[in-house]
Amino acid sequence: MSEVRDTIHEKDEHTVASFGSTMTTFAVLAVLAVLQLSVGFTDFGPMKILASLTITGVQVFVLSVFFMDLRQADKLTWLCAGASVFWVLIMFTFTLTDFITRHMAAY
Amino acid sequence: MFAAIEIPTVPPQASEFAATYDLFFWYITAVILAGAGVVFAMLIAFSYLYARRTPTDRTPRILGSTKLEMLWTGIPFVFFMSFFVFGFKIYNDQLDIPDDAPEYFVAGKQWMWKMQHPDGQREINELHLPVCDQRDASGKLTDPGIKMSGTSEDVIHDFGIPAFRHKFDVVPGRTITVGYKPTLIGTYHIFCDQYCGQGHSQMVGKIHVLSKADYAAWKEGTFRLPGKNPVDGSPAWEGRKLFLKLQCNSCHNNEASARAPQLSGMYGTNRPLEDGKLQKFDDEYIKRSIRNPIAQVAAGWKSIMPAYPVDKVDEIELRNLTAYIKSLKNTDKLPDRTELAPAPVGAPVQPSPGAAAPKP
Amino acid sequence: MTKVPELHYTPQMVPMPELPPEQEANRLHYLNHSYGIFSWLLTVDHKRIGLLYLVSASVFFLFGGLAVALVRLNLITPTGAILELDQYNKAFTAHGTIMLFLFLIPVIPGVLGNFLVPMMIGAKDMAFPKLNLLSWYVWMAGAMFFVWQLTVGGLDTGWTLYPPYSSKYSHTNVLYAGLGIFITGFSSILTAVNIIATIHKMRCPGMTWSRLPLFIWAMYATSLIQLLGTPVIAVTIILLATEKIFGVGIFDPALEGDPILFQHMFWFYSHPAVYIMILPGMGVINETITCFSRKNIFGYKAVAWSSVGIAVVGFLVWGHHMFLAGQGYYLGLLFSILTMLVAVPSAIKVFNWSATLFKGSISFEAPMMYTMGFLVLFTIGGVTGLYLGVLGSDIHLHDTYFVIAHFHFTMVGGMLMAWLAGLHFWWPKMTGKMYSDFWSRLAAVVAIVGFIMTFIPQFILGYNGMPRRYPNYAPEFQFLNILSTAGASIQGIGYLMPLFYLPASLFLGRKAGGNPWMATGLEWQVPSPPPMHNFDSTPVVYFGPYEYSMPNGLGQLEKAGMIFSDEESTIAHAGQSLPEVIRGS
Amino acid sequence: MAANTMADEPAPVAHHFNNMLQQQSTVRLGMWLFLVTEVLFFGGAFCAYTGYRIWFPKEFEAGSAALNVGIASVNTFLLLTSSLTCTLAIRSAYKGNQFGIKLWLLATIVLGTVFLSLKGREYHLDYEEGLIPTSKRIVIQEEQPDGTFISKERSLFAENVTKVLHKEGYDTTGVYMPRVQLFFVFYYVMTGLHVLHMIIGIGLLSWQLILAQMDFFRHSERYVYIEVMSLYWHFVDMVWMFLLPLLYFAGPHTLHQAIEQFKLALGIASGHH
Repeated sequence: MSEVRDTIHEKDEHTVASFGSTMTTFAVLAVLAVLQLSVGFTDFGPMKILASLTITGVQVFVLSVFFMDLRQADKLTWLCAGASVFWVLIMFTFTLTDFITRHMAAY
Repeated sequence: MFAAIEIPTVPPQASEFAATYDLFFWYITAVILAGAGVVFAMLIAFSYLYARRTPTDRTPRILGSTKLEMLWTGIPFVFFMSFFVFGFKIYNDQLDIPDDAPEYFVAGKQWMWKMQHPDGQREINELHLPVCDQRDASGKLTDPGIKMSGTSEDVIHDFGIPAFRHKFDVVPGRTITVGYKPTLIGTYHIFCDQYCGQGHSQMVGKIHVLSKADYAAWKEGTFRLPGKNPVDGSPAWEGRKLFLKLQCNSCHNNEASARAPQLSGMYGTNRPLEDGKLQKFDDEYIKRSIRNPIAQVAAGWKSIMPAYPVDKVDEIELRNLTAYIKSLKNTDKLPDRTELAPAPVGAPVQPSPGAAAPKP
Repeated sequence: MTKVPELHYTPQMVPMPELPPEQEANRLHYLNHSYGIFSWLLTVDHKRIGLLYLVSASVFFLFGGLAVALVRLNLITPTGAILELDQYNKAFTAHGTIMLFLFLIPVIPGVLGNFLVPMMIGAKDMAFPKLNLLSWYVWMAGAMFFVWQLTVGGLDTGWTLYPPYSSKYSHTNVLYAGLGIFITGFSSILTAVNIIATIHKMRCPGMTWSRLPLFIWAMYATSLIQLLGTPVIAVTIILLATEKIFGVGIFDPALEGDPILFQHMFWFYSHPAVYIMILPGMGVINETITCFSRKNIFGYKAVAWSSVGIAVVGFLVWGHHMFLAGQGYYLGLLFSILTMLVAVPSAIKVFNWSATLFKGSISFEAPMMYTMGFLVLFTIGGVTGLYLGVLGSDIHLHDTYFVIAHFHFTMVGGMLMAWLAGLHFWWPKMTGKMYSDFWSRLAAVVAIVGFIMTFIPQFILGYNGMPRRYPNYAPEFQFLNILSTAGASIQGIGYLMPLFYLPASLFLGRKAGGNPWMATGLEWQVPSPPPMHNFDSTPVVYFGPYEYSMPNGLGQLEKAGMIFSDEESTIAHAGQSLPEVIRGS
Repeated sequence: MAANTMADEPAPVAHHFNNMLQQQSTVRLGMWLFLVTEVLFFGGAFCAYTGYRIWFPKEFEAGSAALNVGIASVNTFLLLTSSLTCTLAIRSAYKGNQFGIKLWLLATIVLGTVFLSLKGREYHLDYEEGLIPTSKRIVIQEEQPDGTFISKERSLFAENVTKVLHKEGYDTTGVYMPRVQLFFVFYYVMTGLHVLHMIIGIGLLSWQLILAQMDFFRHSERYVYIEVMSLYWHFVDMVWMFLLPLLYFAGPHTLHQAIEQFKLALGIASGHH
């Protein structure tokens, strides 16, 4: 009956990444960081912020998927990551809507 | 105290909006009473019918009914949406204000309301308004009513008039404009509805809606000032006095050595700025240039003008200065730098040569 | 196996405990396995921590009540009967902050959540017992800051702390209070982490998501909000404190800041926070209403998902607190329509609860009285909320007593009633003793009557335009205010009565037995007070949480719901076909 | 490899768990849930920042131009490397390599500390340049065209930041200083919170190091504790990835300038003017 009596928990069994892949991840991140700096040191005008934030996005993705092991995480963990991003987006969307549209018409 | 117990039931409908509002209010009330009535009826009926008779009552195993749940998801939703639509409509209507409506001004500060009439007449905690009574054949109100612009000098306040079913937050650093169409002659409350500190509950006033004739008479009664000062009381005039008091004319003048740009005849034109852009010379630009001169410096001039924050020039004075600069036509000269501020109301009219003009 | 007695009972004649008295007397349970102050202050047992919360939350409830007593007394005369202006401001601020941050938010997750979540899902303890204790200490630390700022002169900004008043013009203890909010917030985050982890990872065999008691669903939704909302108020407080301490502008328009930004960030937390307060209450109602009407909940899925729905949509409507604050026109439009959406799930719940009573066998012990109170008052509170969520109708009612009446109907009429219902429902389980039936019913009636008398007049006051937070008011409002104060004092008596008969029951009360209400929840299938680790052996669940109407009575019910030591009978009943289900009638 | 043989015997499971897998996944979930709140926490600050940046782009770029990007650039790589080392620490724990655990944890702590000390140096430089938001006002003598002097009251901060910007050769016409001050408030609040999180992170790392010293990780199943701690550390790194472009690179900078500033920070400045 041990099968029956095993409590319910969403299983997520992890192993650690191989030394090679860890170093590869690091290399990728380092390259991105260099890219980030070079963007920072050149003048793209308004495009600069877009470019640098895109790079940041990629960095964060790589870091969370490989270093933070979302790679082998279960749905629940992805849900956590997703939810946090989603709720930050909610906050940004509404608040910034106000900042952008308030001058057009406000009560 | 209890001799004549006064029980407020419905506040007076003193404005056009109040009538619309109450219609909407009672519509919602009717709907929710019906809705809540259904629930209460269920509760009472079931509590009576199905009260436990014997300790061993059997109960049927009812898990729910998709149909019913759809029903009581759908019906409330429809009504809620009707609330939203109706509510949005009246909200929207009270937001479009006729352009020809005269603009009154209110500035909140801890803990008083400073009001100003379009012609510069000021009041504290009281506001006299003319009633709107021009109606067309269909009985629809054709009076433009009044504009009410509000801002605050310190914290957030809220200018509320229950009899008009209306209120709006007055926020420091911003001016918000709403419209009233008072329809019922009488005296009503002004409340501050946004908590603003110790004197919050003292920040109340009265709004007097007068017939047009009375309004004019009231003006007459309070408007003639002692002494022979030719005060016309308009914001522009108030602004001119301020212009001299602050000695704007020591730089903004018509002399060859003027250290600041010409102001007359500028309103509405596009002026080049030092960063090469063109800037429309409008109210906003004037106000900004007084509060924060170096933000947009006119081409060809050094930014030597000091900034005038709210403690130097309060909101109403800022508005008056703007009105004055607005009023300057190409033809009229700016006061030259030797001209002094006029003596205050009530002071000897011809200042003796020795006496310097009162400095702020 | 726990033997469930036959149905012949009323709370006056609760069946004797299952074990023979001499064994029962020296049975080890969570209350008597160790004694001494440290066995409580250093315990990691979720049940004892629950009681720690119970004691402290009740004390703070008294504080808050005291503050509002001053407020109501002062409002007897139009010019303020007993308090100076700023004393009044401090009194209502104290009432607001204490009731919200030290009572409404922590009480049900802290007490019932801690005590019941592991038991209801068949776990031995919370996922992180030490963290659980820590969060109580953190909460107490935060609470101490509130108490401290009260003793050194109080706070006069209102619980909303709007700048620039709070940051620049108020010279009261904004910083201490802010620190208090920050720290208690941290504690509620820890509790939320604990509860979510427990629900996800510690459920006993057979306890699938569709078999979770609805209280668990509600707690899950609540913790979700605490997790996602609280950090934002934390950072907002930090920004406010920075502005206040260093005199630099963040929200101060004189220094290029934007006061409305604060309101956005504040309400991003504080609007969902009202769902933090009400959702656990809804969860309790699910348990009591099914038990006292001997019925399955009507529409399990709808009720469960409406909790989650409220939690999510609740984050999309904060701007309806700011319709008149000068926020963008289009934003107001958006928030108004979303507010209409969030009203729907609550409506669904109310209808489902009422329908649950249909064809039930309803008995009216104290928990059910409070539940009925909840249904009536919360309905009124809910529908009056519609006025305030609609752009047009909010213009007149915004910041008047109408708002006060509305949210007291939901917070007190809803949440507090639910809390008392829950407390009375699970008190026998927590203490093993049954309180006086008469006094408990009386208290419920008194509280509900007093409540209605207090807050109905305030609706009229609000519609007539009496603004909130006014120590002095226009004379024509006096009569209704006196009425309201009178009601408040009756209400107060109603809330004080449990303070006497509940503790008294510890000494005078009859033994409650394992399952005095004949309830189906897992927590009821162990003797009360429960053993140290809740269950001697991991229970196995085969049916839904509310099988009150199984054929041939509780004999089968008990096998149906929860099985203990002998697995054979479990397995035997596992395959058995359920009686027919009336669905889509 | 004594560690391995010891790792073979199963680790004791906490009383309220059924098995090690359940315990591990619960611990992991707990940390992830906590990180969700952390994201919202910083999200709030970033939201406020973005709003003002939309309103005052010019001033925010000016403010950013006055920052020391040299230190920031170096710090970026320090933090990145520390992420690598603490990942390697997990690996060693998983493999039951006790020495590896201590080595990599120590490396991470050292990198973190260097980051903090550089950051401290940066704050110190800002302080010396007077880039501290304040409500202080000073009176300055200003020469008029006609040669006379009149005294004017100016904000201390405005004067200092103008000086710095002119030194950097940045044109401050039309830049409204109170808004620049707003930028600096956000700069200090956000980096301050980040620093605070790093200090906590280093605390966690040191705690793990002590545990390792006490041979707590002899059961390789316990690698999960290092893992969740590293999750937190990675998150702190992630925050920095946003701070860098939003605060430091909002305004114009050049590599040369960065190098000069870094030299200045180390006190080996070569005529930085």
